[in-house]
Amino acid sequence: MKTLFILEAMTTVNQAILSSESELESLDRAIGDGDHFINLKRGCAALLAMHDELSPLAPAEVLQRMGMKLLSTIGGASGPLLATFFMTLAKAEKTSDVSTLADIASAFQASVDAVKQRGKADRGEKTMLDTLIPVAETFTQLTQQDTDRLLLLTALQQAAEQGMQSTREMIATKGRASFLGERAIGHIDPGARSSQIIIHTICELAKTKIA
Amino acid sequence: MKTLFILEAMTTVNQAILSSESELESLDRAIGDGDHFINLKRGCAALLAMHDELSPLAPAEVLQRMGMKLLSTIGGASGPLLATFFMTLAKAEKTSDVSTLADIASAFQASVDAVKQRGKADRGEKTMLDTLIPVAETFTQLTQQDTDRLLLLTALQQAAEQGMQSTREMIATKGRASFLGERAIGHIDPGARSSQIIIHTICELAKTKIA
Amino acid sequence: MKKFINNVDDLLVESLSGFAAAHADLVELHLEPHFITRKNKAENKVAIISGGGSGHEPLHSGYIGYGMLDAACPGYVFTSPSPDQMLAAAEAVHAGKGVLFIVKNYAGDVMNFEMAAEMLPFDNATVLTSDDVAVENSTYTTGRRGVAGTVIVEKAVGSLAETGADLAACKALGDKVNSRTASMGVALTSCTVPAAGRPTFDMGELELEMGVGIHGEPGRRRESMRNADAIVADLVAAILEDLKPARGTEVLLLINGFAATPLMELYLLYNSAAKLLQAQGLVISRSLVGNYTTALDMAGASITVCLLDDEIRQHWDSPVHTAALRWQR
Amino acid sequence: MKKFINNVDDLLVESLSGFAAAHADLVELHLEPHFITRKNKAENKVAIISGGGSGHEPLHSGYIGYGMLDAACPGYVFTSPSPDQMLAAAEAVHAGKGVLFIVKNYAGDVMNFEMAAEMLPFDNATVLTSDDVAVENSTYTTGRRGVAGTVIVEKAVGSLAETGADLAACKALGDKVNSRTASMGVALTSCTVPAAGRPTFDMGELELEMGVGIHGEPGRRRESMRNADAIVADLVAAILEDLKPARGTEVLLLINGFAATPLMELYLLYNSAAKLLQAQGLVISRSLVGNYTTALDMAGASITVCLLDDEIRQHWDSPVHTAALRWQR
Ligand SMILES: Nc1ncnc2c1ncn2[C@@H]1O[C@H](COP(=O)(O)OP(=O)(O)O)[C@@H](O)[C@H]1O
Ligand SMILES: Nc1ncnc2c1ncn2[C@@H]1O[C@H](COP(=O)(O)OP(=O)(O)O)[C@@H](O)[C@H]1O
Ligand SMILES: [Mg+2]
Ligand SMILES: [Mg+2]
Ligand SMILES: [Mg+2]
Ligand SMILES: [Mg+2]
Repeated sequence: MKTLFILEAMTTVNQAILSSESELESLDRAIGDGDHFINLKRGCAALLAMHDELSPLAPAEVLQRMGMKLLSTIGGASGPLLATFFMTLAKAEKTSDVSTLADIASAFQASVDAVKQRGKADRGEKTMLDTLIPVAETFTQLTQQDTDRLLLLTALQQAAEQGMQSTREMIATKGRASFLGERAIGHIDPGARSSQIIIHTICELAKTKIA
Repeated sequence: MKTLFILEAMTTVNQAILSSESELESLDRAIGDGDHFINLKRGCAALLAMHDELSPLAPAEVLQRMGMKLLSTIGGASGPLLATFFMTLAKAEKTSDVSTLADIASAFQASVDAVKQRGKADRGEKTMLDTLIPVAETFTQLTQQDTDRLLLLTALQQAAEQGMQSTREMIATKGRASFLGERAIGHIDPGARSSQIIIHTICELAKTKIA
Repeated sequence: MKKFINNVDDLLVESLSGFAAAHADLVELHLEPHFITRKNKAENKVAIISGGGSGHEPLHSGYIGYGMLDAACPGYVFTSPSPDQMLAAAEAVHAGKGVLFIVKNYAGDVMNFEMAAEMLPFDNATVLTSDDVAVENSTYTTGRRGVAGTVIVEKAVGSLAETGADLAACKALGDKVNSRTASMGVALTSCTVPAAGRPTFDMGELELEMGVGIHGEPGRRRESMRNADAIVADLVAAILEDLKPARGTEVLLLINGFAATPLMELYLLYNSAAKLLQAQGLVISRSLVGNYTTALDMAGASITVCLLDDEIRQHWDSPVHTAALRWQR
Repeated sequence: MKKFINNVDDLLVESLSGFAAAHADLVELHLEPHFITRKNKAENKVAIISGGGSGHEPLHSGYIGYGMLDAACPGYVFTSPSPDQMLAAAEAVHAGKGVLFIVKNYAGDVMNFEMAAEMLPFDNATVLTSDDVAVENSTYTTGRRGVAGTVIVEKAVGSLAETGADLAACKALGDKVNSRTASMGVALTSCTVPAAGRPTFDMGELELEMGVGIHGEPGRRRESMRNADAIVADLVAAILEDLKPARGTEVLLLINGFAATPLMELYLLYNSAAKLLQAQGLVISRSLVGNYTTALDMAGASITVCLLDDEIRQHWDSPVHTAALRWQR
């Protein structure tokens, strides 16, 4: 990963989150406490404000600082989880050169595993992991098969979309929505949706770089 | 005054007050605190509950007990004022035989004077006195002129109606509405209206006894 | 109207019963006539009695106890209590040094307490509280309303009475505190009198009522919703215009919630008001923030400023042990 | 949405500033990261730190002071604070005997406090409060939510820490109180998160939400409005089904307002709940009625029952001096 790409992704993701305000807000109002959008917005704003500080740094340092910043600005359930994701990515960047797609896939997988640990959660519990886990799996599989970049990115987007959609019919067993029992059925999990938006946006951006 | 008439009046006035619920309530909501109807209703109910206790008693005793009961059940501004009215009527009954119309007129006048004193108020201050004072004056005048009973009763009703209506354009200088200044203009005073209802109802009842 | 009640007629007695049960160490409830007394009858002190319509809780029952009131007479919601209540309460708590009534200045309260005072077989005096500067105190009106400043009067007088001071001294301190205290309130919503079943006044989604009374009486003017600093600036200006305190004056600042306004917002109002007072050179040496004189379920708040002196500060600081105010004990 | 605010982004800091200014004798405010500490650093005791999303005032800042908390970490409205706040607070108040975190059981709070605990260079332990019986505690869920019972945990643990007890003892008492405490709430209206600007859920004029959470999370079921006794009967039944107290057990009864419910109604609820508990042979020996764990501007209330024993009663009764709970000092 390149710092430039990370920073560009940061800006685009911020825009994508901002333009999903009403949707994210109403998802978290329905099965949570209504603040998921605000939390993400605060985190994104804090990251954007670091842009100039980050741009000269190496990717590992960039990701680590982003994680720490998210940790101290988002709060809530999503704060430590997203922070853990970034900080694990940073660790991967630091320990080995993450250059091939397979490297990225395995760093991504490690980060998702760290999120699972932090949240004591797994697939099927109606959380952001229902987006992240299938994406990680697809990523690993398709890079092993040496798939075309464009197809890969599209497949990741599809995995995210399907994972996110799959939360609709789930009962939540982690997070705030778990207090609802059956009443959570019929609503997409806000964290699953925001993760999907982030992945979708980054993949779109990556597609423009393929040329 | 006869005990029988007083008790009959009590019952009829209760009905009249009950059927003015929404009007009295909204008048006191507009320039007071909204409880005038409830206060009167509570007072009336307490009086009605005394019916059997009162019926064997002499008028002076009946009026005195009614006054004490109103004093302890209505509360608010109207409680002590109406109680004072009844207790002064009782005093008149006790000290002299109130039998002629002129006697009643002078007892009525004395009671209105007592209310003025208790409330430190006079005509033109947008209170129940704007109903009571003109009624007392008309009563005294017409009994001095020895008017026909039916005409007298109608004249009292008219005086009450005009007095009540006159409060609409007044600024209040006593009671809760005085806090409003100019904003009280355009609203009839709730106490003026309830007094007018009471007087109107008693006069109607008295008319049926003329035959 | 959604309220936790069983039926409107029983609301008052059920609520009083709950209050008395929850604070059985402090108070005793008497019914028909309704009044509440301090648990352990004080000896050889002026009996301090207050009362008024219900719906302003914790006023007045919440202030019964050591260092404040000896008894309170709760009327029905927003309706002054009747003289028989005051007479029975006085009979129960008088302790040889007379009775001081603390009465908020409303026609109904004044007349009912006055009739009680006339019938009372003991020495008595009355302090009328009238701190609401929303009411322009022109000569032709009933005068200002008594609102949240009443709490400060009750605290100070209750403290003095505890020292064995006589009736005249208690009355004098009450009048002094009242004259040095000014309040003004603002409503964001109406209240709903339970028996009426619907809001006392209509209020648009973007309106506020500046100078509202604690019974939902309309105030000085209806305005468009503004930010907190702007609202506070108007309230503080009206209060200071009335009190005209010299720079350097020590004050007590009370931010009072009308019931439905969260503590978070009340503290924000405190922050805003404190800055303005300090900018005027005033020294805020005592503070109170919370629901102390409420207006049923109204969203809104009032600001009260009391000009302290050594005597008032001392009586504010002295020990108090009641359901709603408690310190040093 | 009508609230006393200037702008949504400044609400928290302005409110905290007002709190700190109004209680300058008790607390000190630190910003970026935000935390509030007890004024006079305690010596040689376990540091008790709590925190959580804002909007539940007086929880937790209102419980900082002698006999309760050493520090509190306020998050944004309904959003768990972040680890940097806990780390800075712990750094400021630790006094050689370790740090005990008191955390309401929500995924966000748990994870943020957990990360702080992992990074903390001192001995530490955590008490998770989970008194809300509205949540069926089946094995596959996150477990119950921590609600108003947290106040009792904080009071007891704070009292024990004041005696110089060690970290393990404080943690053990906290866990014990939590296990003996059960709560359930009901909402009559939604709350409105300021940044969202509109109610978290829609509620009909004649509906109530039984088992609501203090963030406006939906509860067990939506119901038609009923009278207070019927509502209380359901809440008390759920609580007793969980606690299964023997007849004769001594209990503390807390009626907690969610912010917009008048004291008059809370006392009526107390009256109703107390009768039911007594009918079950329970002895209500301690009571608390008021807004102690709120849900922004929600109208509603919760009932909490804590099974007392000599140890818990003693730590409940011991002196406490905070902004929101104060006695014997
Ligand atoms: N234990 C967990 N593991 C993974 N994700 C979780 C967990 N708990 C909550 N989440 C995710 O966090 C999201 C909620 O985030 P947010 O609204 O920002 O925090 P909060 O729930 O504290 O208000 C949920 O929609 C869910 O996707
Ligand atoms: N000082 C007074 N003198 C005469 N009548 C008064 C006075 N003050 C109030 N009133 C009357 O009392 C009425 C209000 O009665 P009510 O609503 O029962 O009591 P409250 O104003 O205490 O709520 C007013 O409409 C007015 O007619
Ligand atoms: Mg959320
Ligand atoms: Mg009235
Ligand atoms: Mg009234
Ligand atoms: Mg949250």
